[in-house]
Amino acid sequence: MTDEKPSEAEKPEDKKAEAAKPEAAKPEVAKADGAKPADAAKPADAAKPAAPAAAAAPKPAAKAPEPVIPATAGKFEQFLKEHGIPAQRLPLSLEVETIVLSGDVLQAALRLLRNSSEVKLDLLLTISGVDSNDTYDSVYHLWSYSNLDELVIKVLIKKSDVAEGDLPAVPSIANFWSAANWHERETYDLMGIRYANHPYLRRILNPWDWEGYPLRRDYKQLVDCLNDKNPHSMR
Amino acid sequence: MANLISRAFGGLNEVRRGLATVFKHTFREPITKNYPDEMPDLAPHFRGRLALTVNPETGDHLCISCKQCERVCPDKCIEITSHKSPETNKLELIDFKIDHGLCMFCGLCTEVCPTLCIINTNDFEMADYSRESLIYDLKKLTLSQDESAFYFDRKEMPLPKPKPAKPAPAAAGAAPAAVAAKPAAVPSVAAPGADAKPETEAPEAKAPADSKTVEVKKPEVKAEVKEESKPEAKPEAKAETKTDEPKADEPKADEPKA
Amino acid sequence: MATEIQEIDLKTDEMIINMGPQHPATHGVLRLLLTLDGETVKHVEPVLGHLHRAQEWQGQNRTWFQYQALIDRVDYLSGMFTSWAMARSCEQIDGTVVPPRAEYLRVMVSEMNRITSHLLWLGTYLIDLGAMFGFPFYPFREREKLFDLFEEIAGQRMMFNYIRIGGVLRDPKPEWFDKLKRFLDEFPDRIDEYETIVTQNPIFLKRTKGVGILTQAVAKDYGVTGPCIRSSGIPLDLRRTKPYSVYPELKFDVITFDKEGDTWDRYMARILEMRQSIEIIRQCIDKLPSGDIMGKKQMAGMRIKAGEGFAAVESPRGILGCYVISGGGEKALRFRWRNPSFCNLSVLHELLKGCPLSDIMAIFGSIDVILPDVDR
Amino acid sequence: MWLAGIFTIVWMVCWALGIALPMLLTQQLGDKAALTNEILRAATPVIAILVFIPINAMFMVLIERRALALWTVRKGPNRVGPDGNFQTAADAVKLLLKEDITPTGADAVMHTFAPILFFAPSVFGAVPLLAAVTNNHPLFRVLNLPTGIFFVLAAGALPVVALVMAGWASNNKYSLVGGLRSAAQAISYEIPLVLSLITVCLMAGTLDLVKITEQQAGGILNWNLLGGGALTGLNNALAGGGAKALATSYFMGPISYVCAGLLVISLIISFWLYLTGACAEINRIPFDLPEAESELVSGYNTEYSGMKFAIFFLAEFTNLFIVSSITTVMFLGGGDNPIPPYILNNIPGIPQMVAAIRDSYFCSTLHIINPETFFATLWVIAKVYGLVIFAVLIRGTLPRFRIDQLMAFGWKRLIPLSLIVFIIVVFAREFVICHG
Repeated sequence: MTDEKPSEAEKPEDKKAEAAKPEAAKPEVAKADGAKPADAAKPADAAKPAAPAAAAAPKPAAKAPEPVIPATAGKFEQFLKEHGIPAQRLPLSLEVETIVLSGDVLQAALRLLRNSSEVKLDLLLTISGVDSNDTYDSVYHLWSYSNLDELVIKVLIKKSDVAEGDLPAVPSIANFWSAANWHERETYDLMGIRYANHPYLRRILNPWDWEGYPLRRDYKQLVDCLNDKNPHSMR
Repeated sequence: MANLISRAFGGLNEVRRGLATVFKHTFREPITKNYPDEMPDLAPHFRGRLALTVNPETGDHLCISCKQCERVCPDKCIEITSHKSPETNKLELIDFKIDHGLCMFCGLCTEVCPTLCIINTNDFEMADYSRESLIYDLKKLTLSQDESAFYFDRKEMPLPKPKPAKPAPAAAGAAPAAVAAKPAAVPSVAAPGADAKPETEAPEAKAPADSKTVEVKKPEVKAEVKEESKPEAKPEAKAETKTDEPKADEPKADEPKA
Repeated sequence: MATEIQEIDLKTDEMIINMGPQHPATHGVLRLLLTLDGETVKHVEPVLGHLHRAQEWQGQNRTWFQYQALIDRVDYLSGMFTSWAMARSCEQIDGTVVPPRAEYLRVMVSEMNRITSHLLWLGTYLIDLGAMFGFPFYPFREREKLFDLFEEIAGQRMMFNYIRIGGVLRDPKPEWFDKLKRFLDEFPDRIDEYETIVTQNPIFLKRTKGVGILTQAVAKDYGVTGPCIRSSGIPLDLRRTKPYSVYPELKFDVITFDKEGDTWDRYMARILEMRQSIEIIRQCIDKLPSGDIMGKKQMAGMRIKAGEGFAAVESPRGILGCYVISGGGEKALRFRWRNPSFCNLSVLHELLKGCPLSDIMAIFGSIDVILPDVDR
Repeated sequence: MWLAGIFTIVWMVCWALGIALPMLLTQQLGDKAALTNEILRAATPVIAILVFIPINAMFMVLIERRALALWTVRKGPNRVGPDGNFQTAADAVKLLLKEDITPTGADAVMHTFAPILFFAPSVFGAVPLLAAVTNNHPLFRVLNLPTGIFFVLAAGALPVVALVMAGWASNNKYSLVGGLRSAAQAISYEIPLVLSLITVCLMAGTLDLVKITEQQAGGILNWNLLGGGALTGLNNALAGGGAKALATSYFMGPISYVCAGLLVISLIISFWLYLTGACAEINRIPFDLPEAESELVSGYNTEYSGMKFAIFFLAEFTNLFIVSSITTVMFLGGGDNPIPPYILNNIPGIPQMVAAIRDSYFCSTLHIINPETFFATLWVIAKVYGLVIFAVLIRGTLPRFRIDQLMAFGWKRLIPLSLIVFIIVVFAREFVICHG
């Protein structure tokens, strides 16, 4: 029943991942170097890696001081840039590469990452909406069925851009990636991010007549059972 | 055709093997217990009804009303009322309410308690007719002296010093550390449910009181068990005989530690 | 109506049946909106949310220490894995070093939990297939034995709250390992008994062989993980492909099938995983190092450094991920669960299209969906 | 073991209710006017059945639950009464006292009429069996029909209508699907059932249940299960007939031997066919699709509660009992004990025991027990409950078919097989002297 091949195939990769476990940024550097020669062919790209790194430089002090950022840009950022998709790499707080995309290139980028033969990020783990201080983020965690790559894609929508009484809009990828369907519905349900031209965008976890988006910071729940006395208690 | 016949016979054979395997169970002992008659043998760390212990040696209440459990409870089902006593300005416990209808028995309160006062007993039979009656107050929560001695022994918690008066945050971490500490291999054999059950039914209103009186004249735990078994209620007596074994070796078990 | 009268051939109507939320076989409270043509399923729409407990909201409003006690409820059949996913993501952010003994204990209890989860699946699945009087009690018998072991170390039988951020709660006594060994010795025979009754049973084969085939393309499209996709021939087992904890030091193989996975393959994959887990636990008992079991002090005001982390473990149902954003305070800024049941359930309408009514149970049961895990 | 204990209780009660009670009745009133006596004699079997069926169903439920508990390493019912033996009685009382709900929008008349129509056939269908299972007891001789098996089968075909009615009337889609399923299933499994029984009747050459039983008397080799009399010659030879007996029955030498073998095989097959078809007829696992619990909530009786449901429940178990007794009569030699007399009488002690019982108080003075019917009934009960427990074992093991697979199995496998067996028997019985 169990065929040995996969485990055999994984063996070297195991070692690498195992070695990579304790210190964070090393695999990224290795991968980036691995990707370098491909880039070196095109001098046009030579300038690009510097810019995001520079842009990234001030941020970590604000966000998370500990992790050290590799000077080189990430492999997937490079890859996207080669295909003419502007991607900006966030200073990573983990060994996972995090990329910020703008909404309009999201679909193209995901199509590319999923279908291209060199990076096959074909496992969409989850789509989560995050209510940051000044933005609504739609976060995509991409893994791969075939290799060990990970990628986190964030689409940030400034709260200032969202019109009053309107929902932050992100293009939906559910029409070419079925895994996204329910995740987008859930994010719409809980975080109130509207996924444009989603096939069937309606609340999935909450009842259809629920008001408000519970996971937002500004959501007022009817009874705050943590701060005032628990209403269900008979005390 | 031949294939068909062979398939049919193979299938019938498989069915026969299945039937035989099921039939084998005719000669196996039933694994279920008829529960109310025989109580399950619960693990010492089983997270059952919450209760407050008293110091096994000296019968004084262990709670110092530091309110850590009230703060940590995810359900907010604990409510402590206390006041600073004028003479010794220490916090003094007035009332201690736990809404067991709301508690989810996560045991976090027992982990943060600096004096090992609030514990999960092995009792799980709290069914009652109204939700109000599930709110246990200080009297219902406080265990009698020998009960707390039994649980201190069973959970292998270090016996508290006679004057437990340090709600220092340093002690906060002590609780899990103490519980996680490698225990002395003392297999506690007494069926806990069996004696936890009558204890709840026993009128605990007078438990702290008379335990104190007893403790005045007889400071030694082992003796006063015999003493108390007589005055207390009928169901208690049966329980005492069971609980004797762990208590009998309890002092010997503890002296090396302390 | 008028149009139907003009029809020459027999015009059949579609029947809409509302299966669940209260139905013997939709485990928990799933509601399936079935459109039937006779007994053939034309369309099915799962309606979720009957068990929604706002776990993510609670994660953002409880302290780390409090929320540890709550996450066992996310997937109540494999509480160890939910705790582990949260603990791993928090340790990623915090840079906590987990002592090796704790890691081994984690692997042991998680594999035990995998066995219990698969055992319950086995029993309920046979109930779904109609053998509801005899067989289902046998898996529960062994499950109870494991629960007794859990009760000794964790304090409760299902809501363990055992794996903590930075380690495990309690160090089991030596007798506990003896009991576990005794169980591991007798358990393979029990599995053999199950297989004697079920695996080659002609009726069982009829019900499961070639039913609900999950092709690799569909599985990848819907992000299916766990035994379902392993039985479809994709060797995605986090314990091997992205090894975490001490799994690299343990010897076991990813269980995959060459052909496209049908219901019987999913059944077989779980049976084999149970056998595999036994071996893993045995190895752990042998290799178990001594030492500390808690790398981070458990206290009410526990804090996690600022940052965000995503950690995943291979739960009995697939990749169980936990995406945490910490602001450095006592509470998380954002908790996000990636639940395997949620993603596996989204493929259901593809599998059920055009199958008879009886197969709904065979297929829905075989992807092993836990409703609290779906609705959170 | 307690199973044996229960079993003896069951048998005693069956005996008391089924035979002794009406017999006492008639003998008390025997001195009255001949007219009443005749009327009562005619009425007693019906009384007997009406009293016997509910009690018996209760016992069967108890036995089923006990056996399932035993095989699932549980304790069975152990609260009500001594060792929980009154559990089912308590359940019956509870069911009778429960509120009788007719759902809104249901067809009240049909909804009420369905369980009655479901239960009635199992009562009057059982009537002609009485004479057969009690070895032609004087009380029940009245009921013996020359076409007994035919009547029983006709009665057994009726409940399908009731199931469809119940499914339709209770205004519930699950019930409707259940009812339709039951119709389709019962019709398609009626055929192999009847064909296998016809095979037996062909061997016996009669439709009379009592005759069929009497033919099979004298040891296991005479039973219809083993060749329907094809082995009678062998039996006689063993009994002392020697080679002459063999020669008489197997008159065509080797051909006859081959045919005898064929008959044995084909009748065993038709026995299995009958069991399968019967399982499907009375909706037991693995053929319980009409009330498939995991698919249709409870099938046709989803909306039933209280007394109506109790009647359904009762009728199901009664059907199981009747089917088992038909099997006993048609295949397992009715009240005949498997050990042939020429062996039995040589075992020391047995004849003395029989004699002792014959002279005992019960037989000689008050004529409750007359030996032949007594032992016959004992054997019948033993065989019938053995079959019932076997059905329970099957229920505890096998999963359920799918409806289309069920149909395919019925039409593509069972029916051709039963036809083949039938034809084989038709030709083979020409070369062997067998019953009828």
